[in-house]
Amino acid sequence: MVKKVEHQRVDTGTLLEWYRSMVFVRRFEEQAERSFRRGKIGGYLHLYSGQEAVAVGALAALRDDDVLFASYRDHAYVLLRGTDPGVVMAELYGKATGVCKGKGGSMHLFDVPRGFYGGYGVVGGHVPLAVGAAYALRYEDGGDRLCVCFLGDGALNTGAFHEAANLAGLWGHEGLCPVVFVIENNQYGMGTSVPRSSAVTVLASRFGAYDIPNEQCDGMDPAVVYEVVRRGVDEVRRTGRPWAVEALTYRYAAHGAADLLQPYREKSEIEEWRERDPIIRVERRLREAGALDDAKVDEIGAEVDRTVEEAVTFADASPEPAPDELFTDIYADGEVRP
Amino acid sequence: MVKKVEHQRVDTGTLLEWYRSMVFVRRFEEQAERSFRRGKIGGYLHLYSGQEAVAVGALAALRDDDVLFASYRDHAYVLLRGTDPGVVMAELYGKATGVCKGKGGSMHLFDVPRGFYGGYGVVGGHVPLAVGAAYALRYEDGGDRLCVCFLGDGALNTGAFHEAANLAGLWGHEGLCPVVFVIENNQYGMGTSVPRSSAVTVLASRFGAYDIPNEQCDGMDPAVVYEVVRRGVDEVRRTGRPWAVEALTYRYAAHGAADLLQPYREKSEIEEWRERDPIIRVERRLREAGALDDAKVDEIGAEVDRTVEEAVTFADASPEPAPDELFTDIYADGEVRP
Amino acid sequence: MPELTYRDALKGTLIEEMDRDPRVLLLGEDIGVYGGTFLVTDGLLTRYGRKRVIDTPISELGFIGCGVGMAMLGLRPVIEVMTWNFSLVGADQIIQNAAKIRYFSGGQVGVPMVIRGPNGAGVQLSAQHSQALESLYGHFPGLLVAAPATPADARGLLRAAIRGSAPVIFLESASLYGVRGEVPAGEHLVPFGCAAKVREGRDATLVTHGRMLHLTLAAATRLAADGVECDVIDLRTLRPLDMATVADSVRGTHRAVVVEEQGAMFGVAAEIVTGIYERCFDDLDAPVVRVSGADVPMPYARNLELLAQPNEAKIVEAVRRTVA
Amino acid sequence: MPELTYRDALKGTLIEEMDRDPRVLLLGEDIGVYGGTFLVTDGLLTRYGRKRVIDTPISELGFIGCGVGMAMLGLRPVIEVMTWNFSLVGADQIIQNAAKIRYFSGGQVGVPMVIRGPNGAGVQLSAQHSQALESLYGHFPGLLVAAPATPADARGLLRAAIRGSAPVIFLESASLYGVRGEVPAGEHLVPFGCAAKVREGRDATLVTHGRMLHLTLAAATRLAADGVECDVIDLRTLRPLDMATVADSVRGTHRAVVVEEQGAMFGVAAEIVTGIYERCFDDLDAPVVRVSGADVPMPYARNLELLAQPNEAKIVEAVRRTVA
Ligand SMILES: Cc1ncc(C[n+]2csc(CCOP(=O)(O)OP(=O)(O)O)c2C)c(N)n1
Ligand SMILES: Cc1ncc(C[n+]2csc(CCOP(=O)(O)OP(=O)(O)O)c2C)c(N)n1
Ligand SMILES: [Mg+2]
Ligand SMILES: [Mg+2]
Repeated sequence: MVKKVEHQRVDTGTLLEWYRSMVFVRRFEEQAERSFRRGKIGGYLHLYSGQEAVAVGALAALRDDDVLFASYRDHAYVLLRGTDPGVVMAELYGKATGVCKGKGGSMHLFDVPRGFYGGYGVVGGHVPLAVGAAYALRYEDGGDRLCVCFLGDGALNTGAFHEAANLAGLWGHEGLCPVVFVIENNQYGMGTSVPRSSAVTVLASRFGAYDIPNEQCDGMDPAVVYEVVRRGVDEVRRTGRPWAVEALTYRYAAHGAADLLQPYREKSEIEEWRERDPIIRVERRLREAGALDDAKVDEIGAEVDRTVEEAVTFADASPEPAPDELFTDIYADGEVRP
Repeated sequence: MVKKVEHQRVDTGTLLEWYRSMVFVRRFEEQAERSFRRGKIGGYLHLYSGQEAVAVGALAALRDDDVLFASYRDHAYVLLRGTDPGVVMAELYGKATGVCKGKGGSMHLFDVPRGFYGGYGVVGGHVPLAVGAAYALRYEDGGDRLCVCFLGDGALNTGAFHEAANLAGLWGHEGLCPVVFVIENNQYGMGTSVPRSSAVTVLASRFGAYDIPNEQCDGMDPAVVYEVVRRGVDEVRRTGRPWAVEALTYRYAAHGAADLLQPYREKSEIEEWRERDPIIRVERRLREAGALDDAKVDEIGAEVDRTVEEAVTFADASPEPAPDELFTDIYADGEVRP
Repeated sequence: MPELTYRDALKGTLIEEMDRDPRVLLLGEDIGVYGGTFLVTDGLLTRYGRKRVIDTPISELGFIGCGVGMAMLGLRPVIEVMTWNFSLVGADQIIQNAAKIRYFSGGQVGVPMVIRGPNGAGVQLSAQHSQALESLYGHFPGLLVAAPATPADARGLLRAAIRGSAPVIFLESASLYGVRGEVPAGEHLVPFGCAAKVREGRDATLVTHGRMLHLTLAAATRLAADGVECDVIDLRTLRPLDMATVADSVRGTHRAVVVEEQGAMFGVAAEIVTGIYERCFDDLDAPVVRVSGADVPMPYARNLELLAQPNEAKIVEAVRRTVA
Repeated sequence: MPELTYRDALKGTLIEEMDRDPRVLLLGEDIGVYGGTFLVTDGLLTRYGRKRVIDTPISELGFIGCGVGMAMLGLRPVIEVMTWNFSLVGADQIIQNAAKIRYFSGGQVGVPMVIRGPNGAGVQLSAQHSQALESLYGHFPGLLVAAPATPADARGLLRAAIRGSAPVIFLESASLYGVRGEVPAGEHLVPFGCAAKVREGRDATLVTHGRMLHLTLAAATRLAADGVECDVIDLRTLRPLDMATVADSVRGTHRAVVVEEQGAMFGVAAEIVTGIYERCFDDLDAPVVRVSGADVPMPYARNLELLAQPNEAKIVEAVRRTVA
């Protein structure tokens, strides 16, 4: 579970935990890709590598009773909310022990007890859900929980986003829509760059059309993301009004693990962004602060690898879903007489 | 057919013709309502009364080879493009002589030879059509025709609008989308006022999110609408980029002729807007200019009434569609072997 | 039993369920200040306030999706679509989210939600406003589909829908809102998946639902006058679909006619006809006949519109053919 | 005849039609720079330029609607939906505008447009990405629906679709793009509404379309080994639906099995089964059997996904039951 910040100061200890979290997410994704290549994971697999600072910084600013919605690129959020890596990997493996019993897979992770209400596969389709969920959180008076909606740059071009954002703006006027929109602008929707898909390229600015306060921030530094999101979160919690942040970040891997060609971008562009890699940046900062040295780096790496290996072992050893699972969870038990 | 302006000056003669056009549209709608009450017209009937200045001013700024798309509140556009009032009334009457053979009715008027590509019943649903049509007009090089899309305030809250506006902005960057958006902000979408349906109330401002230049104007004065739209039209024709205007106007009648109650607004509000009635305003101006007196007013009224009566007579006398028309126009002739 | 209109049966049930359970709330276009296009929610804004009776912008995809999110967080939204035609812009939220979230979340969260409004043709509303969509939504597992034909069933099925735990497609009809009928008082509840035999006969089985029930009953009466007695079965819900009741009847009559408002191609009757043959192949003395709407976009002209729709005469004619 | 993959048959036909008619243009997500998710349009951006090969934002409702507007103005857009699952956000433009404009404009303007992309399940794409939607779109008059199963038909039907004057729902399959087959060269064109008898037999008629054809043919071969000879009919288009060819066959075999990828409830097979009984009631010696996908949202786990889908064994078993 990602380290929360005490008395709103990002001290070295916290930063070190975030470093560990980012390394963990990175290694988990690298392992997922290896498992995909070995045929252990099927379907679509969307890796988060490069974007770790966004999830780590944003989730650090949340409370455990806040709720989250995201797209199919959703591994990091559940891992950082504290879901056991084994049951996450087991879901990717399509096993009965998976967090969704193997029925959802990589794109549809859920951990409702931890407030993660799912990864969704239709671009933009989860945004209305998040807005409705936010309304529900203020439906009973006195509540101060909020809802965070992670969405990609491409999702802003969908009607679902537009209609939901307008509803959020309207309900926000009555203090009934505590939703935080976190746009992860990783520069591309599959092979289409932001300038080729959005008529305006400062995506945060689009929220002006819905009377939703918004800002842009560096999405490659968890401390920056945290500071910005924390301010936003405090405001949203207090006012019950929506707020949006566009985090400028980058996807290192192909859109999906199955995509081999990437004719839409230059290797050099990837290299440039890698120089701003959040893990390397935080590592450097921690070394300067004397909180990290080669030995510690290796130690953390080894620890994290062990966790990931254990997750794989668990997933591998887990059974497939029982055949009759095919027909369960379509309706609540007893809802429909067979 | 609405009078075009020579050498871009709205002289008294032109204004007089516009006055005549507005009176004509008003009387046509009043007759349509009477026919509806008598059961001659069925289904939904959406009257334009109060908004005449928008259609008259905007259409006066267009060329005969420009194309138009609109919602179901569409009588004025075809009448002002010069469609025979008889075939328009016949369509409302569901007769074989109707402009759409009686198959479309009030909400779906079309006069393709005059560039009117239809009235549409799904709110916002025609906006993508207009954007695609605009692209088609620039598809072959050298074209300088443009497309006008009339839409209501309520339509701006639909995903169809958002997705189409973003596409217009993008294609406009390449000079490939000569579309003019005319938002007829008549203050309500059925019973819902703009502040209760849109998070921002200056609707023109929404177009900023799509990099589309936009302005607001008084929609109760045809000369004002004309001046603003003419500037916009010149720009769009020259650049191939979209442009939007929000015309502030008002709907006098109920949303549809079938709606009896209007609990959402005060009679006094309707009265206030009626004081800005475009017909009365233009009449006053023409009287001041000595171009109009009681006699002339009566003469025009009588002329217009005669035209409307002839339309009714024609519609009444026209036959119903032949039964086999039920199965024609689903596909082009010969497209599908029975 | 009190006599109520279909409209008042719906409204009364909404009030009872909202009084009973504070988690029940309403969303839709013009359901509050305006009172609902068909006045089903008239007065409820004053009674329950803006938080529970939400007037929405014209954003079906948005507010249906918001309803899904509200339901996931424990509320019980009842959403009005002004007509089901407009649900097509919101279909993705119904089909991709509402119907499937319970499944792909491995049962972690459900979507207890009702989407209600008039389905099918009105009078001269032309092609975009005159569609019956039961087979479209009926196809997707995870959804439930109800189509009450009477005030009593409107009340009983709406209550079951609101108290249930699944997303429900609740298909009303503009032409039924004014229809009066006896309605059991109290906690009258009609479980999903139970068709009703509303008329007894031995010569043929007529199967239908929703608005078509009334035409079918009129036809049955007319036929009875000539000595042709029909079982008339009102399916009431299309998912679950109670084919057992239909099959029982057909085993007795050996003949069946299925009446639907939809066009025949991939319409609702095709599934029912197929289901009958799957259960009663050896019992049938004549082919099962479909009486369907014409396979055309609905025209505006009244004479064409009438030609396009099923009516008493067409049903009578079909039954005569099967019993001949 | 040259051997081509289904993908190259589609791509080659697009090239030929774009070379032939400058009004033909392509729209879709990642069809240009990226070359298309399934590489059907690979290289066409370089060949025809940005004006004719348009990479769109993620806006199905918007760009399908734009395609309708382009078609109304005389262009012939061929739109790629990355998969048909995503067409659900654009369904309103297809059902309310594309299908009906010719009708409610009284024939003043048509919508010559093709919407193409993979339909049905892939491998472990789970519930939101694994739907077969033929019955959903097949229901609406004004649309045409094609589902080519072979490279030859992909070529012939796509050409007919592009040259036609109606909006066409063109259903491909991710699992077919790599399939090779002989493809007639030149202006090979397959008219809509003509099913193909792809195998001759006397014992039973197997009716199917699209991806399922290959499983059905495999089953037929297996059955032949035990002396059960089947007519196999590939419908090729679902609207128009060539029931005459199906009925001819059933009159000879007296038995029929209909294979579909969709779940059975209100799926495509129900219409075909009903159509068979409407034409062949007295010819049938056994009930017509449906082999359908499971009536569930598609699960992710491979073992469950396989259980949910039709396969050779299920088809063989169904045929054995009917001929028993
Ligand atoms: C409505 C819809 N259209 C198309 C797709 C196919 N698709 C999957 S992901 C994706 C790109 C999304 O880009 P973005 O929102 O920026 O998220 P990212 O993948 O960059 O995290 C597309 C087009 C989809 N899932 N849903
Ligand atoms: C998608 C959709 N939802 C709901 C409706 C029902 N409806 C018809 S007109 C209308 C109001 C439209 O308001 P506006 O866009 O301002 O146009 P106006 O009627 O004021 O000219 C509504 C909600 C519809 N036709 N389409
Ligand atoms: Mg992106
Ligand atoms: Mg309005």
